[in-house]
Amino acid sequence: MSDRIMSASAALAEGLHEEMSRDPSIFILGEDLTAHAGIFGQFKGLPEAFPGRIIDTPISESCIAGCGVGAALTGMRPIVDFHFSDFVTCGMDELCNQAAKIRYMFGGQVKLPLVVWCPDGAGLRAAAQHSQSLEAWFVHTPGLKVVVPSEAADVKGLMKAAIRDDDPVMFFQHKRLFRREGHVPADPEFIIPLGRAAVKREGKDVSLLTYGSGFFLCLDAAQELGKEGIEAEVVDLRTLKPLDMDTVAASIRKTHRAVIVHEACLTGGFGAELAARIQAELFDELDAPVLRVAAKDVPIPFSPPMEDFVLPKPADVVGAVKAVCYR
Amino acid sequence: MSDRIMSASAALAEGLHEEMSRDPSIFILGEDLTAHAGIFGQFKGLPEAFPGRIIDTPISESCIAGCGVGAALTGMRPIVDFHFSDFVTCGMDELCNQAAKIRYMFGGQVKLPLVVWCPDGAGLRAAAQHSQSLEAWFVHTPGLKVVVPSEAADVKGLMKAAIRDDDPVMFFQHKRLFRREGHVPADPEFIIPLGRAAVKREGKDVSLLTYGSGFFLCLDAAQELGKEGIEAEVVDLRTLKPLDMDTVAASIRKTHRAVIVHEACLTGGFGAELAARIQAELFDELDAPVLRVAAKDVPIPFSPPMEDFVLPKPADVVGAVKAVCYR
Amino acid sequence: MTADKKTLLAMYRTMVTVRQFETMAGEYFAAGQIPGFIHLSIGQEGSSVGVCSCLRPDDYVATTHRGHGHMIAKGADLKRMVAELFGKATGYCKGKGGSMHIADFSIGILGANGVVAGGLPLICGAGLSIKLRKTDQVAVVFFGDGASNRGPVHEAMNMASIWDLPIIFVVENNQWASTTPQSYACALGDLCQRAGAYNMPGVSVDGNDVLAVRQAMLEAVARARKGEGPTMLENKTYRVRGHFEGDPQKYRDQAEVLTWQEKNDPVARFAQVLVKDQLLTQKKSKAIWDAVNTELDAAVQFAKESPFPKPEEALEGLYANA
Amino acid sequence: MTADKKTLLAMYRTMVTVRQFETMAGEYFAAGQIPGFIHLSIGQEGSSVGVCSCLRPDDYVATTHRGHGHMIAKGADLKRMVAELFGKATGYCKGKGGSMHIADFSIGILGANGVVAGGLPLICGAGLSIKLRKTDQVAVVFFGDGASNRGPVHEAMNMASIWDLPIIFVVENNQWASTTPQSYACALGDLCQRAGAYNMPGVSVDGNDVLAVRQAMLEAVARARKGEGPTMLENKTYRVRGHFEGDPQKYRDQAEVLTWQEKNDPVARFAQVLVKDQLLTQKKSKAIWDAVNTELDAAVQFAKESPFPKPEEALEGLYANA
Ligand SMILES: Cc1ncc(C[n+]2csc(CCOP(=O)(O)OP(=O)(O)O)c2C)c(N)n1
Ligand SMILES: Cc1ncc(C[n+]2csc(CCOP(=O)(O)OP(=O)(O)O)c2C)c(N)n1
Ligand SMILES: [Mg+2]
Ligand SMILES: [Mg+2]
Repeated sequence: MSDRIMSASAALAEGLHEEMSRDPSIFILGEDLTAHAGIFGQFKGLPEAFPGRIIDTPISESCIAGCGVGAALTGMRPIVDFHFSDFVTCGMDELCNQAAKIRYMFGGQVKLPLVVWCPDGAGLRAAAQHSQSLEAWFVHTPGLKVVVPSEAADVKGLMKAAIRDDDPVMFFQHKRLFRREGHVPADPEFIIPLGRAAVKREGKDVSLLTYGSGFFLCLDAAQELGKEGIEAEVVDLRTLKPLDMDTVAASIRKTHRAVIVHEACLTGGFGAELAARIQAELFDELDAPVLRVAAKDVPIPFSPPMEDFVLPKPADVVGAVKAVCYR
Repeated sequence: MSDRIMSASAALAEGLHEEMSRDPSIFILGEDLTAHAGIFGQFKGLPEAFPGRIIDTPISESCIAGCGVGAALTGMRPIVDFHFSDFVTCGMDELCNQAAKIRYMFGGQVKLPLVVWCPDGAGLRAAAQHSQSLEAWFVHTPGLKVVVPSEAADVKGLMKAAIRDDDPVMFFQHKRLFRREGHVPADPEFIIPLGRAAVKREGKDVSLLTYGSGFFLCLDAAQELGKEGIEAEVVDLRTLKPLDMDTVAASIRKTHRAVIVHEACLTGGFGAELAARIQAELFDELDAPVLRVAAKDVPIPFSPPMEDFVLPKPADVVGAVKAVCYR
Repeated sequence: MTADKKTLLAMYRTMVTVRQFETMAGEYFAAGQIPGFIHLSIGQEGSSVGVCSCLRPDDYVATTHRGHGHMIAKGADLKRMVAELFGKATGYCKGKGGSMHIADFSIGILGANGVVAGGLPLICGAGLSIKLRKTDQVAVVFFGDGASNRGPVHEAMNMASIWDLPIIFVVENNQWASTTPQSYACALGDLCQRAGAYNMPGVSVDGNDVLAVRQAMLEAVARARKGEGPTMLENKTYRVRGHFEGDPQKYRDQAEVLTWQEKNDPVARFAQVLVKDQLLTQKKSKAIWDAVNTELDAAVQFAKESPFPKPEEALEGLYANA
Repeated sequence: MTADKKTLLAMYRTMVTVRQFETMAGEYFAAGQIPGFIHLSIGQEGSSVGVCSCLRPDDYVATTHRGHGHMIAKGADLKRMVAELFGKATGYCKGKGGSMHIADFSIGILGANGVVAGGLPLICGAGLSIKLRKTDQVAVVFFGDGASNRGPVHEAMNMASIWDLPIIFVVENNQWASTTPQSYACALGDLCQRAGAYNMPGVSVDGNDVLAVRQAMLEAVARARKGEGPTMLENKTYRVRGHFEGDPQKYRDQAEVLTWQEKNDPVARFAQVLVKDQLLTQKKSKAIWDAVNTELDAAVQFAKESPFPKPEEALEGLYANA
């Protein structure tokens, strides 16, 4: 079947539409979903197609997350919409002390098929409380899976996999990428299994390890570097937990150099975990230290010049690559 | 002035007593504080000494944390007791979206002198929801400082520094270490500035970088290793943010090998950040990869044989040291 | 009378079972054979049994850190409960949970919870699930007077009310939240007044009168099954034991405890009613206590003889799709 | 009348200022000169001005994402506000906050908040601080009908009530929470009924009648200053603009909006009262509007001429003790 070009937002809606048609136990719960098909229009067509299965809630993040947990424990496959990823702070107990631990604490008696959809990321001048990328908190929480797609096809393929997965999955999708278009396979069984990274650009000189919005920074940087004769390989991790370390290792065995790129702030971000594993598991393969490119360690400021300064840019990736290549 | 031997719990109470006597704007807020001087007896003597300044609250973690924020913004220096560090999940918004961001978001108009005291750690057979070590979440939150003392003297010296600091400080103290005794200087002005690590055991062969309960694992391991002729240097980080990278670097320049030890689970823990920085900043100094010793990536199980299996042990540290030394 | 003889005697036997289970747990904890810490519900059997006597096996219950009684009243297996308390591989959770984390999803017990009020958001999900699946199940959540002041309670009661979810919010007001008196933590006399904030019916009953609890619960369950929405039920009772076993209890006068124990014991009170109505005799009563003790001894024996989990089992069961 | 002529005219001028500030903000946002997104309080001036007219400069106010009016009514500087909306270095927060994060601690404004209901736990801290410092300040928190269903509201109102904190909880029920009608999200007609759950006085008033708001607020403030505890005040009003500028508003009938705009405009209503009582004439009114517009023009001019912050300034001001 031939690909179609569609936006990440449309790819999400299509994936959800296919899954909800297939399985009546799937429903979506969150604030302000029906009026405009989600506050970003991300659920376009779903309220009409699935009346009663796209459910508006009061502003009650703890209970929204808790409803997801309780419904998942009693035969449903809920998807909860967190409105802005920044507000996971308001349902943190339900996510990290309940959803993440219930199956394990109770000796594996139950499965908890829950998808927590979190629109995240900066660049919209939305300031400190509406711009965060918080995936690292959940990577550090055993019991949760963490998915951060970049391209439209990944959004669709990973959402379908997340929905079919029997464990709680944190699904982070960047707000600034909703309108970004890409090729999406038409095959309704097109699924990207959790835990599989993709080498999206081949290169022999350096491995750019990234996910989410960082992927596009890496593509631009790779272009730039190409002009200067540096061939960067771009690995889109797609799933942070489970992590596809094999693909990462294969790339580094080829390039012997790695730069990790993400939008979350540097200190304690996912790049730390990945860099730590790479140097531990591939020490003798490395010709240079693993460098990280990430947002600076401050809340996201409102004013454009400052927000742009805080966020990672392709030039930062280029700089890091040169630092690891010219030694 | 000569040292006294006292428990970590007594050291905490003494530090608080001194600061509260010095500064009337300091008060302690939390659940079940007055009846038994805190549920671990950690505030022994304070309810009697400072009537009205040790305040019992309803079970309302969001509001307890929020009260700390609001009081800190209006001239007080609150200390909030989180009862068990596991329940930071219930005040996560007040800690990470409010306390951490307010000063910055508002252009530096105010200071927010708040200490959040969190008794953490496992080993008490308290199971998944009463045993966590969650410091890494806050290290990844710009605007918060993070302190994790190990010995009694550190508890006192760092608590006094945290109280005098004008920024929000997350203070994690291990439940299993309350009764552990150590030397504590009598000098009422004994303070350990935030951001200063301590080399607590000199060694030339390997650097053990640790904090909190991990420190004692490292001491035991260093003993063991000593018998086999391996001299381990033990660096107690004490403060994770700000981090004393100079002391870490100095030690590694001497030993060229490092093992990081903490009780929090491995993936995404603070050890990841530290390992990532070490290999990036000291690449050419390293004769071996930086290894991490931490709890296994599962919630803390209840049954003793399983809990013991999940937590890091001195033998694990010894094993990691041998892995980095014998290459 | 809200039930036939058989039901009433079964309820009595269950109350005795809860009482003896908790007594046993206290003893083995004191003897160092139960790790961690445990919270007992002695003196609150009227609530657990009165409430659960109105439920079907397919109804849901979410309970608390003080949940042994709720579990037993909902029909949990004593052997697997004791084994879990002992941390044995044969326990409900294979030793991973312990006292604060027992569940039996096969009979609708969605689990105890170490997080106070943790069950409320979760029960809303169960209620919503019932509504979406269009069954006539009901979902019950137990929580304490202390828990009632946590934010998630507000969110859950509001959501249940706007959607008419088949939920009964059972607050067990045992006067104490750890060291904190209910009267300090909340300005209301009757916690059922909180129901008004959600336009939800709220009832307060003598929680140590198992039949009063059952009566109120029957009405709430009937409403819920008919799709008429949630109810808040306050069972006024008293926590006779310390907050946890080993609690020094400096915060209260033991005389207060004794009065409740001696003058207002829900098990004794129910026995008197049954005797008065000639449904029970001293002899029959003793037979019940003996039978319960025998059953418990067997459960303890089972737990003692059961193996501890292997250390490596700690790595099992985290993910369903590993 | 609850105030002398001077006060009343000052209130009217403030209402006009809020109205014109919001109108200006909407225009510059539409023109692409204000980054991010903004939430306007047009039609809610009766609440912001009625409430803040009862406060002293040393009283505290915590506001919301829709906080421009509250800030202005509490005495914020227009120049620095506009500059902040424009993201300029001369703004209240040096461009770090924007519309959703403005504060002026020098006049007790503890800040707008991007987290719905985020102000309530914080205001409890301010109230507790007042009580510990033994001053006669009061603390006010504004929140919306949507916010009222969040858990922290419950925790904060309960804590304020058991400690008799000098707090006024002002819920601005403007009928809508983003796309969600208040009647859907909560089963109560009057949100002030929530006060009963905390044994706290609760009053609902016509929020578009600035004098009714002021009257109710004066009583609440008097109680608070005397140490008699918190009050909940519900100002019934209406959100005339979309939730945010640019909101397609498919969820509501514009006729509903028009009725409110035309038949129930708080500024126009107050003008009529003042005219009727011969405190205001058409001429005087026009003079006020002109003066306000001139002041606003100057503020906009100031903002336009102000520089953007230097990119590196993003790294400043995170820690007080770096
Ligand atoms: C969110 C949270 N805060 C605090 C605690 C610690 N804690 C455990 S039980 C308890 C008291 C609970 O009182 P109540 O709800 O009345 O239940 P009871 O113990 O009386 O049955 C507290 C404070 C917790 N487990 N979870
Ligand atoms: C905790 C949280 N959840 C959701 C949001 C997104 N949000 C911003 S404003 C709003 C509606 C608020 O409605 P209301 O409280 O009535 O205030 P109003 O906008 O009507 O002034 C929502 C859902 C948020 N900012 N914070
Ligand atoms: Mg209680
Ligand atoms: Mg509203």
